[in-house]
Amino acid sequence: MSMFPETLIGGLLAGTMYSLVAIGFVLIYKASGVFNYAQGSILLFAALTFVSLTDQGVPALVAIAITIALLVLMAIAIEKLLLRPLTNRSPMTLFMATLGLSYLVEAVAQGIMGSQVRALDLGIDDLPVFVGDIMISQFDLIAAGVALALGIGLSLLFNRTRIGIQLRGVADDTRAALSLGIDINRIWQIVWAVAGIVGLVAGLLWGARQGVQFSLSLVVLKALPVLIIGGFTSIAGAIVGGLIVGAGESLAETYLGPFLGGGITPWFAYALALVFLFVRPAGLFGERQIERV
Amino acid sequence: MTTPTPPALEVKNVSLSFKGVKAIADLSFQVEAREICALIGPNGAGKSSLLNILNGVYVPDSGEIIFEGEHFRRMEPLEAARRGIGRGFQNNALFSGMSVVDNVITGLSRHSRLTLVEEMFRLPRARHEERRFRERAHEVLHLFGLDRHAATIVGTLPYGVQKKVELARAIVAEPRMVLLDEPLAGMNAAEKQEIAAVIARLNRELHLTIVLIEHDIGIVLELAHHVVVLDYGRKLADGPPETIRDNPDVIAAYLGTERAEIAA
Amino acid sequence: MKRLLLAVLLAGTVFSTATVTRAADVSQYIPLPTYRVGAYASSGELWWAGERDYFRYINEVEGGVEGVKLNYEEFETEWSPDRTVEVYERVKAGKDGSPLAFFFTHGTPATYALLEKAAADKIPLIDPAGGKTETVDGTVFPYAFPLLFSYYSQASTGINYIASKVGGFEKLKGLKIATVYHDSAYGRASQPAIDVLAKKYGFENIQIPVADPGNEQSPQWRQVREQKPDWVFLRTWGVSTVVAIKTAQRFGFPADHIIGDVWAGSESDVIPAGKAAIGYSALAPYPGGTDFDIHKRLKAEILDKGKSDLRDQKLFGAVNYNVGLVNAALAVEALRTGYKHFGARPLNGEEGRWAFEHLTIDDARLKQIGFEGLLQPIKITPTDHEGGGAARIQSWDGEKWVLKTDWIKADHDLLNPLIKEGAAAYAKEHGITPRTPDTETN
Amino acid sequence: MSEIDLRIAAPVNGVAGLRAAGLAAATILILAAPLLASEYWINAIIVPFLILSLAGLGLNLLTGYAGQLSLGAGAFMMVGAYATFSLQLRVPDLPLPLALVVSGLIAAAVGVAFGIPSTRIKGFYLIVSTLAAQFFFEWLFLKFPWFYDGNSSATISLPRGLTVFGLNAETPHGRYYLTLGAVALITLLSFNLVRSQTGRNWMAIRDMDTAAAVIGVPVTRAKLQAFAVSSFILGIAGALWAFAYLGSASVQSFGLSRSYQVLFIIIIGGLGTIRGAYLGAAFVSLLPLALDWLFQHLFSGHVDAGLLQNIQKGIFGLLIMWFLVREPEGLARLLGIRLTARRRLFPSSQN
Amino acid sequence: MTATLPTTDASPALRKLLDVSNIEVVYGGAILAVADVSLTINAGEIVALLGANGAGKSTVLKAISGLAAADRATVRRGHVHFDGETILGTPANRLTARGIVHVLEGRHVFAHLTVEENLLAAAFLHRPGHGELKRQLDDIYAWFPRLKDKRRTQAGLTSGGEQQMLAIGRALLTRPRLVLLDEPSMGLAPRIVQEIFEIIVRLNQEKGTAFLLAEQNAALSLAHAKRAYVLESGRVALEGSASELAARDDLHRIYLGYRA
Repeated sequence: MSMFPETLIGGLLAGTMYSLVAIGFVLIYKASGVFNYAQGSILLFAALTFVSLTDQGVPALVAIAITIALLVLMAIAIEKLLLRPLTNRSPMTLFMATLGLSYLVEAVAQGIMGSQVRALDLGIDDLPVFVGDIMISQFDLIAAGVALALGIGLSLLFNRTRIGIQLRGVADDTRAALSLGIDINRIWQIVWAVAGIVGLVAGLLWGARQGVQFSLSLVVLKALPVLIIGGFTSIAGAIVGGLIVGAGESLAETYLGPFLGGGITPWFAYALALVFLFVRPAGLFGERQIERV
Repeated sequence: MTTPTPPALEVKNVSLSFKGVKAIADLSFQVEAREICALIGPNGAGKSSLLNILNGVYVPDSGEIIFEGEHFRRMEPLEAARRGIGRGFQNNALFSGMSVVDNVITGLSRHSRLTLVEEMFRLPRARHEERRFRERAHEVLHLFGLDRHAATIVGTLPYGVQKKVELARAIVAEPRMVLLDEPLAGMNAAEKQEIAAVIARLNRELHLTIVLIEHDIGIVLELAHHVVVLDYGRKLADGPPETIRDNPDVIAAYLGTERAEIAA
Repeated sequence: MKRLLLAVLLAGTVFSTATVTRAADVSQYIPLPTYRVGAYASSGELWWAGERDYFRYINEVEGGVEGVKLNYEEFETEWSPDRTVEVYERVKAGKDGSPLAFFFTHGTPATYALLEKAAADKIPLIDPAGGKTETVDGTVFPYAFPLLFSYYSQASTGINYIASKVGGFEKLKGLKIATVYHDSAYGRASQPAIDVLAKKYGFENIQIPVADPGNEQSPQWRQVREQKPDWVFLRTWGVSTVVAIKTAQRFGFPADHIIGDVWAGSESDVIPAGKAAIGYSALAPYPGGTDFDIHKRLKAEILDKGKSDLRDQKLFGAVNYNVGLVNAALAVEALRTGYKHFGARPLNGEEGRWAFEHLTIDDARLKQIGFEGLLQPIKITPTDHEGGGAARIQSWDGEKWVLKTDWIKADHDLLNPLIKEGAAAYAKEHGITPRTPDTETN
Repeated sequence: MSEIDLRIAAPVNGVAGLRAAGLAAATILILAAPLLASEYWINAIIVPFLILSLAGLGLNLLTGYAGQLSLGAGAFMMVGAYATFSLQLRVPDLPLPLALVVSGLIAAAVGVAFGIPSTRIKGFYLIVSTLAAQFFFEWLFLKFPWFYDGNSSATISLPRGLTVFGLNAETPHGRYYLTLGAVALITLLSFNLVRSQTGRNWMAIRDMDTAAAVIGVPVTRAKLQAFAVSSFILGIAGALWAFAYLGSASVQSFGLSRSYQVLFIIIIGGLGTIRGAYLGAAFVSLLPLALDWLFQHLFSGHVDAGLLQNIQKGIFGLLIMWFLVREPEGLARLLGIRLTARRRLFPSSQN
Repeated sequence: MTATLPTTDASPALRKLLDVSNIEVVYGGAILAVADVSLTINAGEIVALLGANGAGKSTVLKAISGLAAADRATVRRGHVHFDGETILGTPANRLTARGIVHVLEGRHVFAHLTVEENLLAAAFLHRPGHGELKRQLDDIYAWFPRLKDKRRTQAGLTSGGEQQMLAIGRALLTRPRLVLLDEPSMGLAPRIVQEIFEIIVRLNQEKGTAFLLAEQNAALSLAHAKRAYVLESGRVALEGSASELAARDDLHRIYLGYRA
């Protein structure tokens, strides 16, 4: 039986689901230096908005358009009311602010749209696909495709569009960007909006798999080790980190779990990340800061 | 200042680069014991990076450091402090949330012999050490005329005063050598004279070896026994101040080529 | 602004305790720790709707219980045991002149956390189909009531149902039954019972844990595929149930060979799983649906009059709504028993214990109160705080739960020694002398 | 507090007298509190508030003083609670106060182990280590029955109840005095510590770690000491939380949300101040109660209960953000400004 | 303290582009970096701002360009007028759109962007069309042929001189009327510095762009500027035409510290 390759491939594919969440983090961290804990709540908000709309009979495309519009508004509000007043504050303060934000977003999402678990059918039947005797999940395959497409799409956005180039400039050197007339506040709004849209995509995929419900916001906990392995600032890192965490978790639960009584996934990813950090303190794709004194 | 003793410090063929850009290229020079050695040169010449190597903050790509006869491929920050190398920083690296006296006492850290339990319960030894440290810190503060600022949180003080606190912190542990990165920057002329006088006294009375970076060449020429000129990561000149003042390369580096022609 | 904030803070904390007592009122105080916020709100919302609708029905249509009105009040806990403990502390002295007759914990972890406090305070903890299994033994745990369906009974009923599907207990021999469980105290609570059952019937017992929250279960179900069990007993909770059902489908394990436990058998566990859940069955001490008499009464008196707590009336009759109804009914019937004995006035904790220990709801009574088929006949005694131990089996057809069986009873003869043993060990450890109930039934 | 303290502040006699009087009044109030407060206040508000303050204090030493961000406060509390349980169960001769101290030491050892990465990893990357601790211990204490003595509910409670040297502390007053004693003693010790060389080393590392290393602060040792002391205090706080407040506990009592709660306490109260932990704990434990009360009285029955709860949660989130925007240095600073403003009235106390 | 020299070639026809009067700049509410500085720049003029390290040159530039705010520095006193309008408090990015661009000390190129992307990031400011964009890039490449060779290289990997050229080229793409240039010679080999200064002068002559050069290298600056101001400890110590200042001994004193 081809247990090992199947476990590995299954894990890799599942890992791309983590990457999807991590990418949203990376965008925001890179451009605005905020470690955005609220990414999970935004993901919940996006998926819940979409499903609430389609449940009301709104066509899917219109629902997506409305959801994106709301995410853009949210991004603008966050930038104006939270980021701007908190400019130059310590990263820890910003992090705590996003924790507060996550409370607010969750409350708004559940308060307005209710807390019932909703089904989300993307029309993907999750039936097994066999390659030889290796079983692969069709859904995971599609999710991996989406993650890849998103990665490519975002890199095109960053490398080919005017906004993208300016955005990378801001990420590299805020002060220089300011001196060249780049409107940093607008860039932040755009980045948060794009991260919201990435959250929507991730929310839809995760929602299709487990129903649209509160626990969607908990997927951030899966994204953290991914980020740490890949580095906070690299989209490629987020994807590779996701693959490593997915494969590592899957292999560990299968081969290590039985010796430890199972259920080791919640901490294993963190232990793995810790090992990676010892080798590379700024993640696989992160850059080491030179200390100037 | 010629002594038969071996040099206090020898920098030997040291090179350093950041992300492929050379900051220091094959640099060698010596600092005699008990001398004031000034490093001068334009911004970006690699002076601060050199001090950081001597303190162990940066690891050189190649070369070695010989301090009091011992050879180091790299220095560890704590090791440097233990061996008596003190340090003042360019952009005030004070502990901004702490009071002046606490900043200075922190400089005595490596002399502390207390255990956590002694500190928690303020056992006699802890009280004794605390009193000793505090007295020592106040002595040094007094030296710099900082007595009245002792309890002030350092972040709220004017820049010039902060520079003095930094100097006090660098010497409180009675190092054998101090590395000072622009100790006079941002001060007015009177303050500069005052600090320069303190530095000279430290050297004369405490027999401190001092390596300092300074842009005010007037003061450097007055204060230093020995000047090393860096430019673009290389050594441009090395010698007593009188010879440096008239060195055409130095004038060129400082005033630009044309000025050199004008001056010549 | 700051001053206002401080004022609010102060006022809030002072007034929340300094409630004025009005002696004239004789309503029975019933605090409800609830979770309308957070990860478990989807089931919570419906529970409270069921409980509140029933209490309101009793108050407004039946004029209270034996004339005593019920004064219920909610406290948000987000299903956190600590916050439930805090609520308990806040309410244990009662309110508006009414003592506390019992305390609904609304969650197994909270029951565990309060077990000893409540015993010391002499306040019955009510946790139907949950709680600590050993507390079925009322001689050691006079103030804990895991009513209706303990975790051991759940395991036993599940196995009994599988036996009926495979054609008898003797056919269990050699079968493989895997339990996929939420890796928590709740998830493991059935393990001792399953061990005993496996020994008795000779099936192979495979235990597969799923770590919280359980939103990725490929390794677990790959293991299921490897081991090829004949049946899976699913003891998950919250999102892990949905993911389990979907992942089972992906790994080719048929849904109609999965038996879900009580807390893996509501609409929110199957609807998000879509087609994958068709054919999935679950133990139902609280069957879903609106085909019960009580629903007709509530519809007429509460829902149609716009008095329901249910936000979305489509969910009327959902499993979790019915959980609320049944729990409320148990409380009401226990109070009724107490009022008949002590007189129609608010009961205190000791009286509440007496009331619950003498609660009997037979078929005739079930018919009267409109719970026939929704609630099993129940008889609590001082030695048996469970009092029922049966469930029906319901199966999901893609739209609704369909009841497949009548009440299937757990194998109490087999389980009781296990419970006694556990209770005795607890008694010894805590220096409790089990009471002899016969002498104190007054 | 000490001679040195007096020398620094050099207060005018009048101020010192005022302070001493205030201190005495506060002490009397604190000791007499059980006679004034209702049992409910003690059990449900004061005791948890004190324990949360202690936890906040523990985390503040690590995060506020030594600058090491931690999301694993819950884990170290958990270790303390489970260690106390094990000691009381397996070493019955050890009196509870000593068991608490030993449990604190065990938590400290665990803290050091999970603090080792801090010698190499900085800033946000460090949260991975503390989060690993959080999830690892949630798993460990649930997975192996030895830790909870095979109890079917996987919960722990003290086998002989809360007894301090033979005295039963199970009553509200007993809990109060036990907690108060522990909190007061540890606060005093922490106060001494942050004013000692170790405390200065921590702050130096927080403010500028490279410079600290260069001037001779033993950075690695000081960081690990911070982890040890912080975990020691958190461990004791965890044990008190489990046994003096909850009565019995499980891993859920120390989940990730507990870690966040403790972090909130110090951020809202004020990083790097001892009183910040108390102010923050008061804020975090009282605000939800106050909001709850307010909403019950204003809107109950008019607005859907679920919506009401969500509004409260949203307001809590908003208040946190508002606080960070308005006063990033926390309540302690806010109060500090008030106090110094008042002190300026005494002309000679500052120059 | 301030010694004013008669500016021999001051022609009244020149239009005042920038007018800084009596500014005082404070960092973090406490540290005084600039005590009292006044200066003017006429349209199309190269002005040098000289002084030793720490004299306050960079801070003056930041106060003009609006970047002081990003360093938590505030202008506590004085005015800055550009084209006759007050610009204090205007965000840096708006000022760039209005024609003031600041080339920061240490170059600050976007290290992870290619050379061309660095240029593009600046060129987008005025939303040019595709053809226009290409024309503008070609124009910059014509000025700095070295950049064209490295257009696909990550800017962080180019040499210091190339980075300086990139920083200037990039700034020019915002179509400025005034370029604030902070220490263009810093850490560069003399030959490269010479090359950069020659380009600056040509740019000034051909495009009419005004430059304010903050430099330590006095001789070099004075050789290329028209007028100069010398700062000492946050105040203007000397001002006048470049040629006259170059001939003065005071300058030598300030720079080499000879005591008269």
